[in-house]
Amino acid sequence: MSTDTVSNATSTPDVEQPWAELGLKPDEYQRIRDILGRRPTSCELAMYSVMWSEHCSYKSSKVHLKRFGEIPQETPAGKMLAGIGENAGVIDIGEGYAVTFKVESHNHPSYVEPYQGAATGVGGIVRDIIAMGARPVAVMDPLRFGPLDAPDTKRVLPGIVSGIGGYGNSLGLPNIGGEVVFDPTYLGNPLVNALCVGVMRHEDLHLANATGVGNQMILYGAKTGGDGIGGVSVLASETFAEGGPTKRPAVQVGDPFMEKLLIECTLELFAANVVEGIQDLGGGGLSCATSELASAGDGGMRVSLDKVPLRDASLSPEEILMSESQERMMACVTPENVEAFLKICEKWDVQADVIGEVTDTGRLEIDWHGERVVDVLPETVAHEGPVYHRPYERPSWQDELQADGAEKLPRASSGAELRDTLLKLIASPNLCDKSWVTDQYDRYVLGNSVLAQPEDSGMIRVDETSGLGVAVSTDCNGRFAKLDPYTGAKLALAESFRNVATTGARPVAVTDCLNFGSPEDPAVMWQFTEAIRGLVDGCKELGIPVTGGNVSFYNQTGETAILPTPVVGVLGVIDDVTRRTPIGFTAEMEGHQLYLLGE
Amino acid sequence: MKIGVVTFPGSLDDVDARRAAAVAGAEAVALWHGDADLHGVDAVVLPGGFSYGDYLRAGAISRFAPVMETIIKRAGEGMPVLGICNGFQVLCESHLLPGALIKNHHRKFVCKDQALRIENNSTAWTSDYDANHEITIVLKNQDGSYVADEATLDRLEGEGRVVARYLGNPNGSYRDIAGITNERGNVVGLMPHPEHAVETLTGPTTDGLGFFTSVLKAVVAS
Amino acid sequence: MARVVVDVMLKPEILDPQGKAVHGAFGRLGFDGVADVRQGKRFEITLDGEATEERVAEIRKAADTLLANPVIEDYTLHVETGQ
Amino acid sequence: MARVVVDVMLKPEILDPQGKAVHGAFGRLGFDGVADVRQGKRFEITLDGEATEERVAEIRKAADTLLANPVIEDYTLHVETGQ
Ligand SMILES: Nc1ncnc2c1ncn2[C@@H]1O[C@H](COP(=O)(O)OP(=O)(O)O)[C@@H](O)[C@H]1O
Repeated sequence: MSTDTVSNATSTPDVEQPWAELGLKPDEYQRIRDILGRRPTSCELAMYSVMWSEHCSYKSSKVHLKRFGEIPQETPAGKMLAGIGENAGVIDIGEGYAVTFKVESHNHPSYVEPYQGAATGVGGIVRDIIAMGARPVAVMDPLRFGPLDAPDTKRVLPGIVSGIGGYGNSLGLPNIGGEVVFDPTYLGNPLVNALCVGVMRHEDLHLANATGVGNQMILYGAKTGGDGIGGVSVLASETFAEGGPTKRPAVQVGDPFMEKLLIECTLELFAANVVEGIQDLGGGGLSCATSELASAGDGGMRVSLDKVPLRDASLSPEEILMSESQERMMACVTPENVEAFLKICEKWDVQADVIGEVTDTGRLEIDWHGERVVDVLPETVAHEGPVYHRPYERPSWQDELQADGAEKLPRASSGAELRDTLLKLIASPNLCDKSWVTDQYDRYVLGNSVLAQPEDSGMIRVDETSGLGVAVSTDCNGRFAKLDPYTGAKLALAESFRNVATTGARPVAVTDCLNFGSPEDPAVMWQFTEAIRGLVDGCKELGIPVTGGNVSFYNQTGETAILPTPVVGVLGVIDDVTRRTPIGFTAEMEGHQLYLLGE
Repeated sequence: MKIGVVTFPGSLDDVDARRAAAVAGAEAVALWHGDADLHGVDAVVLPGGFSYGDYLRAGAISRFAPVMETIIKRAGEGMPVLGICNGFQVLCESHLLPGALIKNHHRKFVCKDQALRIENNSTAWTSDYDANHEITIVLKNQDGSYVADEATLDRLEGEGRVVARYLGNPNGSYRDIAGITNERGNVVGLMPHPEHAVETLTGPTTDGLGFFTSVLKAVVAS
Repeated sequence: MARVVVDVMLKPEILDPQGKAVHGAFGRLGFDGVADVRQGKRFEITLDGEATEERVAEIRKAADTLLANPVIEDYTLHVETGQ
Repeated sequence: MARVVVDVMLKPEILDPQGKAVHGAFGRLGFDGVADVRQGKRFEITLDGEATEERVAEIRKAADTLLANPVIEDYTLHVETGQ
């Protein structure tokens, strides 16, 4: 197949393009044509289709997420140094330190291939944190599964738990908390949410942008393979006929060793002050990194795609743009610093290649062996995707559901019945001891885990001298959220807030992972908007902002959506971790008095 | 008194080992796998982690690092060397210690507070413990099961070279072995992590500190 | 007693971090001229009796469902003869 | 391009937890008549050129020092012909 260049696209306006196969709607394809004033090249089509997907563009949720902006953008501890829109939110915690934290989902990949799906979920969130300039210091993993005794849970759960452990343990990040919850609605759609916390000095904060004409764009980390580009392969389908099909794996395999090198290498690059802007490559791969870095910058960007080191030489330029190969980062570096940059990468055995530079054209221009295959305004790819106002409506069954109150259930009427009920409760998978999961996670590495399982919040010491630390908890009760998404979201927030507060830390900021069914279902969309309304109101009442998060839609099996699951993570600050309050009743507490607070 | 801690690509508990050395009163020195120079240290710790991802066999690739050549030579001359977890695996792969470490018998990573009995308190790293001292420190690993042939195991037992034994075998190690030493008692390999039990705030106990205070005395005495 | 061997390898298009690490070590140790290394698993299955056709078919079924993960791995199976 | 295959297995006297687990799973899934399962590693090494005698000797050296740990493992090596 000959390369579909920009001039070719201009001279062949009527070529049929596989936009529908790439998930674009007719009006979206027309909009791309309007933006460009011509048909897109196949590379441009690939970029737009990926960046305008639900996952990258938040097209169904954008209008609602905006409401988080109504919450005052101050935390009780101080300024927010970066908020929604950056790779992760950053909060000033005093003494010159800042923390960044974020939770993200990797639900669908974890169903297809539990071990690798969960592992690469951890990998992705950790790269978000390092891209901010922070050292990752802890991870957490809110999980949801179908019934414990269902056959598919036996396939899914062990893989997911060992994937999270396998990746996090190999990175040397303590796992300081999470959730393990079972409900039938998650049977065909488990939830794997991963949270990472990072710490940095204020001056180390790095934002994702490419500025400064002549600055060099360096791609570093793993080589690019055909990972996760399933649908885009239609663009290269003619290559298949010629050279025999090179299969494009839908599943990505994580390489935690590579990621550990990437962490240490990146932190050394920051410390050496040789990076201007930086971005991790996650969903959307190079399409996302190039268009987002360029549109956040003040100029344009030119990239030679043939300079991208490949694991599979048969990849087409469209596929290289789409590849979601893990463990890659992209940095903007001044020409003087390129040599020092490459040297640090070499020390860590990390491949690094200059693949482009910042220009003054304001355009994102991508070449393939000297021919121009992309020429677009980067904002149109990164930020001007479609925005949907999806219909939403309180479902007709909501009243009936709410009327079915717990007070109608039979009560235990004897001591023996009460005993049975209690035993049933504490033996239930949702309430029982979770050490069968958490013992597979390293909670000690880095030597700063002040609280981890079975505590209500994890707590990490940030400064060994002053004792400054942070506490984080994640919570959500999906059954509450189904009964009343507004109150359910508030309850998730309140529970997480309480869990942090009871350790002695002061809650200061929120991250959230909104796991819902299909946004095309008005009932689900209603749950979603209600949950956001609940979070916004709750945050206003508590005086803490939402600093970032993630939306995961289409979590459903056939027509059955999962329980609405707005997982809330709250972060708190504690001046002196030696004054933390652990849970439980230990021998040294003998003689202490017990109080019940609240109504 | 300087204790060097080697960082291999994929080392994870190197910072913790340095912290533990400092808590014990030593000066901790970071050593780099690619640098054969030991920078004047008096003892070396090979820390825990997943060097080179443990993708081939735990410790198999690290043992070829330039720094290991010097360490092997100096260990032969009597310098104290402690390999913790992945470090123990590197020592076995380097043939500084006999036997090998294979996957836990339950095949899972395990992280728990583990009780041990110190069986040899005459090594460079265990002299601060009493004979048969029972301690609880952190165990966390994937490939922690110590194996060797019967003759080797008999020899280790006969020569008193089993340094520590598990109380309740967590991983299928032959004869409950948690740690061993070489003939001379200067090289010790230990699967559990003493460096994670040096302060009560972040560890289960402070029982691990003895390894680091022991070596201070050993170095001063020599 | 017969032996059936099942060799399981990651599909060629899937990243093989283990093979990559070994390949890297080859380079550092001075073993040159190696274009690629892939690391997989080998199962040696000893049967109680003969490797009849049905028995081998059974093992093949086990390879499909248990020994290999068809999402990311391929396998080959052969009966080992004469040792 | 030639391919050298190195198969590494734990020595028979060393307990093989993975093989044992697979054996157990065979039983639970109703695959009977399996006497033993051992799990090892398979390395497929692709050479840049021909598998000359010296090149294969080099790989053998790599197998001795790197790919297998002689304390617990044995290996076999063969050059794969005609694919
Ligand atoms: N998937 C997980 N990963 C890490 N820690 C977890 C996970 N699930 C539960 N935990 C931890 O185990 C402990 C008990 O969990 P759980 O029973 O859910 O507590 P609670 O009901 O008090 O929230 C908590 O410390 C929690 O953080």
